[in-house]
Amino acid sequence: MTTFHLSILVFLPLAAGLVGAFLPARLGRWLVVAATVGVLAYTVAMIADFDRAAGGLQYVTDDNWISELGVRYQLGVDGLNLFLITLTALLWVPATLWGAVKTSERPRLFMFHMALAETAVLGAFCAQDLALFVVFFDLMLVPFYFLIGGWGEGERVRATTKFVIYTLVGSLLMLAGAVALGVLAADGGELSFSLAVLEQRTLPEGTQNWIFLLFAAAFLVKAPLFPFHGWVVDTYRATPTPVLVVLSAVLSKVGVYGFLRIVLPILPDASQHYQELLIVLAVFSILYGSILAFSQDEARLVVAYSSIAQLGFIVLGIFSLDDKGAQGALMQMVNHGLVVAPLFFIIAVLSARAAGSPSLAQMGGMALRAPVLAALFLVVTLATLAMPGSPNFVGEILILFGAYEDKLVYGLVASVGVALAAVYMIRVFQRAMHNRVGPGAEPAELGGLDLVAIVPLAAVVVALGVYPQFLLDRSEEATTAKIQAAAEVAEREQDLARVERQ
Amino acid sequence: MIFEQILFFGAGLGAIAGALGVVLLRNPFYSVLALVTHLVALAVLFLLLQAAFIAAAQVVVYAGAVMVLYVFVVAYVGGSDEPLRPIEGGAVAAFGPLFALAVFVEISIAVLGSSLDALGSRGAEVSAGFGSPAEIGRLLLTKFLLPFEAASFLLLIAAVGAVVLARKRKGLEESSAQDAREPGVHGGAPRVDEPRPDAHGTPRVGKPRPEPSG
Amino acid sequence: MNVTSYGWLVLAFPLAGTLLIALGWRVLPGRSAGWLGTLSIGLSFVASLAMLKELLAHPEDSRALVGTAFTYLDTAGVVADLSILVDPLSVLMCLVVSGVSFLIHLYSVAYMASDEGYARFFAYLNFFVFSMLLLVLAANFVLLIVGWAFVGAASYLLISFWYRRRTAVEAGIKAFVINVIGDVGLVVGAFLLFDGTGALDYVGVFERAPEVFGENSPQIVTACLMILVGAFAKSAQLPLHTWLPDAMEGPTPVSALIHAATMVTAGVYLIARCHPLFELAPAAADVGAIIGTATLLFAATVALAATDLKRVIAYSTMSQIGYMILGVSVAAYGAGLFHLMTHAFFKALLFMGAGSVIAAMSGQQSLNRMGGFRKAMPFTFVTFTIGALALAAFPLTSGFFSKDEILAFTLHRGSFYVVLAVVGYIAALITAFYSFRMVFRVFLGPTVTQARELEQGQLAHGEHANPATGEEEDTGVGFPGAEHHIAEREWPMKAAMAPLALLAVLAGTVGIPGLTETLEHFLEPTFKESKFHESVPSESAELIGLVVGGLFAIIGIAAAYYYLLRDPMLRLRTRERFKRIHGFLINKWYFDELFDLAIVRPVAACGRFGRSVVESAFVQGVLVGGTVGLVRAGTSFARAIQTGELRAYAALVLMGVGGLVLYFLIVSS
Amino acid sequence: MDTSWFVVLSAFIFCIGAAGVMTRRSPLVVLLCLELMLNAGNLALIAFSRMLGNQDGQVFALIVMVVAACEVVIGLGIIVAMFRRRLPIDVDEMSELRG
Repeated sequence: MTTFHLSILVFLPLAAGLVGAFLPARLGRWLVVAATVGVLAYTVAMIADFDRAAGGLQYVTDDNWISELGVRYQLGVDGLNLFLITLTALLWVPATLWGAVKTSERPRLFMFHMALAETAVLGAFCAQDLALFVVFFDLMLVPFYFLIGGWGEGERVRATTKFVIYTLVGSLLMLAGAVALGVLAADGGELSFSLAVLEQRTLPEGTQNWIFLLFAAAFLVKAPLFPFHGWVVDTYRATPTPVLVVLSAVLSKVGVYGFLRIVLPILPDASQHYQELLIVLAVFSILYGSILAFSQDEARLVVAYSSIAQLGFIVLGIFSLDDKGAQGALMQMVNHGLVVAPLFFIIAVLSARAAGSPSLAQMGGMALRAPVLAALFLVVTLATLAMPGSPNFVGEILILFGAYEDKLVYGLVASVGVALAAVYMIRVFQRAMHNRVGPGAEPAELGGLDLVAIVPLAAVVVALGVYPQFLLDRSEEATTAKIQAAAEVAEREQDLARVERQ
Repeated sequence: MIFEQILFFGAGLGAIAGALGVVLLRNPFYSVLALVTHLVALAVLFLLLQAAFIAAAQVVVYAGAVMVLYVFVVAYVGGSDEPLRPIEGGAVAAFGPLFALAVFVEISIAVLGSSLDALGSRGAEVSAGFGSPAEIGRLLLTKFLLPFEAASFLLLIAAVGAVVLARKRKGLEESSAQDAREPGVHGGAPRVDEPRPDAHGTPRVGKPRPEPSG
Repeated sequence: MNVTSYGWLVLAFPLAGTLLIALGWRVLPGRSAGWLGTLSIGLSFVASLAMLKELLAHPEDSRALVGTAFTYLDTAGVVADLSILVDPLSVLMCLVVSGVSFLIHLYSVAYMASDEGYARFFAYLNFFVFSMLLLVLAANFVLLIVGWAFVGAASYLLISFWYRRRTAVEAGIKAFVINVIGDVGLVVGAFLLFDGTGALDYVGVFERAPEVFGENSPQIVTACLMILVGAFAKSAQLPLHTWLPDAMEGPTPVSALIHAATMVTAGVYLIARCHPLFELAPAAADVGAIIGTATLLFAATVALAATDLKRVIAYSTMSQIGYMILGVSVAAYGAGLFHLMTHAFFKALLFMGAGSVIAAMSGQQSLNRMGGFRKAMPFTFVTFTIGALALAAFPLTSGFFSKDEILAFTLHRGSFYVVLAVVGYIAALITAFYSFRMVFRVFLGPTVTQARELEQGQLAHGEHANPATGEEEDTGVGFPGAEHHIAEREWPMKAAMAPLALLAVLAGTVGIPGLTETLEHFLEPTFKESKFHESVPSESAELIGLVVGGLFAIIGIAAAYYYLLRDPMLRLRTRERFKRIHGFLINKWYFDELFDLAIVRPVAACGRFGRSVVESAFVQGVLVGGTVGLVRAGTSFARAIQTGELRAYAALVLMGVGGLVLYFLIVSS
Repeated sequence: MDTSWFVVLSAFIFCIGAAGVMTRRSPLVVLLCLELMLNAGNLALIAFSRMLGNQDGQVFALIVMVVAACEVVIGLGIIVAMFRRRLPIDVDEMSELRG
């Protein structure tokens, strides 16, 4: 086991972005792309080196940061975030590449913001100190604000405003929650925000409950789940493609990741207390997202609502408070990122072929002149609707198994979402690729850039579908450990209820 | 002792007078001169406080160099008499002097009512070299090396910034050529090439306020 | 090489074929893609034969072997390997699937020759065979579901193969969605089994199930019902059958392979595979039997009235699968699988013949326009008639033995099963009638123009209209191909149909009661644990059944002859007289309309409601609007302070300083 | 002299400066008033430094002078630039940052 310096991983993109900002535009943007490739290579090496037998964190960085407040600069990797970091690294490569080629306005600034965003997301995934997590979590907002506002399409100002207000309100609530958590957990003793320390300290259930709500608000907005998804439609419409790819594929995962990393282990009683509420929200999101996805005409919005449904599945898995569900949720986080990214690239390609129109009604019949596009689209579509054999199926089956375990009824209702996903996804595929050529459509095959962006992602999807154990094996220990406390509480409650009934 | 008191009150009154002069005199040129008076008076107070080096620096650098800069700019821009008009800055600003007075009263109460005994004393016993250039120099190069370097860097940046701000720009050369031809009416030449709405929405064609040149 | 390595080979050949054709679609010249696909399936069939040989070398009590490639899934107690189970049942299925697939590939090499999507067609077809073999070889429920969904996807792709046809695309979606419903059912069923037994592999589940579940305990019954949902969706049983008739939008070889011979019988295989569970849950098995019977009657009646040649065969498929489901549900596993095999032969044959006729009609499928093809297409006529005889269970054909064995077993079970058997016999009569309705209307009767031209050696080409709607075809794309191919002119088609015709006649010999019970004997190791294993109808009872069945078949054929050929006006008169019933049958008992009313419209309405009311009023109005309003109120206050007036800012700062000092003064005093 | 004298004097000068910032409209004079306030701060720094017998305060006074010099340079630079662009030299006129 060699030592990997996570700080290098986290700050490499930012450094490249800063240097690139001062280089000539052509050079600068490729520097950022090279940095993202470097980050990817670094994470791949890390996976190869990752010791799956050893429990707990690996490659830990632990330094004093603000010692007066007990805030430490703590980074670490375990099975929980290993693949989310990989997902981030993997998706930023095509996103920056796409941005580097297609952005003509202020390209260096664009690339700088992309680089900053990667640093922020990687930091949020790596952070093992609550305060550090909050810092990175809020830092994510900055580049996305500029990226959407500066390079967006259509009603970008409106979209940016909504996006920022929603996430900022969530973030502020979480900040309050984090401070309260640190202070109240210290109980007059030494202040610490280290997650490992906070896990050891217990809070009374009443305190846990309101702190839980603060965190949940931030994470659910980020995810988003019904009814916190008001920002989604405008944002998904306005965001430029490469930004949307990482926004939808990675950013949304930071929220649900927060549940696993922070909320469940530190606030186990509250997690149990609000389990039912979260599950109801999740199931409702699944149905609501699916049904709305079914009735959209814009391809992006179909994917937007399907994401709400997918995130619903993930939250359902987490709050089943069962190790199967949690493993499935983690798997599904990675899978959703992996399929949504190529989907958005493909949609961008499609609307370019349909005279820039986002409407499905303008598309159609593209499969004939673009068989490669059709094949890739098919693979991604089938994976999105969790076709057995795809990694998404493994994720969903684990989630459903976890949900059936204690919450059979909710699980069964959620299963309806699986069937609905088939309807809306295959509908998108069919309306874009099949039938006669749409009124505005000019079928043409994928270009080189499109292939470079989409093919590797599709290949990873297929590979993960053939061998999902690769991920599950490495993450099992960490995930199980994270939900253990909450699962124990839930079990205790159930025993109590059983005794009472008798 | 008496001598010290006389010196304090003398210099103190001088400083206050200078300060009031800065604020109350209408012509900026006189204001600058008042400030010079104020600074020199302060230098005397610094000497009283055994800060010889600072006093010297105050006179040489501040009252000397910096104020000369002011004088130049006033001469260039043209100091104009302006009426004291506190109202236009909004209701809040109208009460500005009142707030200032309130703060003064508060600080006075704080100082006089403080239980800090040392305030009522002359202060700690100090060695003869206290505040001497040697002592300050030693501190600057040892304990405060980093702030010292930072300050020098700051000065450098400020110098560069001033050059950038005050240099001639392309779009302005035309009008400055005009300037040279009609020195008497500088500022009055209308800029017809680029009418721009000002903050109140009316297009600004020329300089709205006929400020007399100095 | 041991048995399981042959099993892996069986899977590997079609997969390799798929990949080769898919990646080389641009460079494969002429018919080479087709030959490549045929070759890979042929090799797969050879590997299946080798597997059979190896398996027979094992002693009878150890003829169930599991081969594992790697761990697919092992987390949090959920374990599923990528493993195959080779036992007599899966070997039989492999043989049938790869054998019939091989012949259909061969047929397609010629039949699809002028189609633009030639390589794509064979890539899909090979992928289908791979998926189907995966389905039958899977050793655990997870892999089963994977294969299950893969065949569904392949079926979707092939139904929508001519994707410029609106009808084809819609049919594809319908099939896909109903198949996904089946998948979900299977997932739920698999969980219920996992919950009880803690295992997902067949061996583990079947071993532990009797210990964990009591007979007819709610959990096992629910699990079996959920498995039945999966089986019904795939096998087009009521009420999840509506996709199958529409699936006839696909090219005819697809109908032959997927929607007749192989995929649709997966439900039968599944029930046979899970027989230990169904025997623990007789209630669920009874549901299967009843639904199977209902379907076989329903489909047979609809087939009476349908006029689209392929749809008639499709309804007959549903009906025949109903028999199989009935068979395996009443524990007549051997009989059910026997019928599965013979049905695969004669139904594939019927579809191939139908394809040939449709090609001669240059794409038209309506029986009303056909007639008199006997002389023009002698080979097709003979083979189609053989297929129809087998379907009608004419004495001594293969269908005769297999169908009657199912009914004999059902009768033997007594109680209400007798009713089911009686319904089965009545449907057999109808079956004989409608199968010969096809023969008579296509090959005999008044000769149509196309047939007359063909007799003079002229095959009609062109005329691109959608047979279902009459819509003008989008001709620029080259599929369906401009040229048509009939069996009389293409040797690969003949080569594919001849063996099937032979098998349709002779396959019955592996299961003649009391004489040759080879198949039953071969399958014995799989089903010997069954509690109905010893309970078989006596030979005399089976023989009586055979005689009755044979009589029914002959009566049915005779009735068809009388009704259609002797007195053609009678047909019109009856239709006039029983207009209501005819309309009811033509509209397929109004199932499509029912679904539309009960499911599609409510969901669409929910979507509209969600979009217009919830999304715009609640989410955008209340939530977003409320938030925006709050923020706007806050910012307008902040904006009022931001006057841009420097002096005001200074005053504010000073005010702040004053306030702070005041605060400290108050605190310290 | 007691330290408190110096401190009160410093406060007084500070408040005069602050009042000046708020009443004068010429940016030049506003800058001058800022100088007043900074100097008041310096006086307090030095007074306390004397009181504690610690020369750190004097060093900081020096740094404050540096900062003041920088501010003057930049401020005057801006005024000169404004003048060249024919903008009004009046803080009330410059309210483009209005929210």
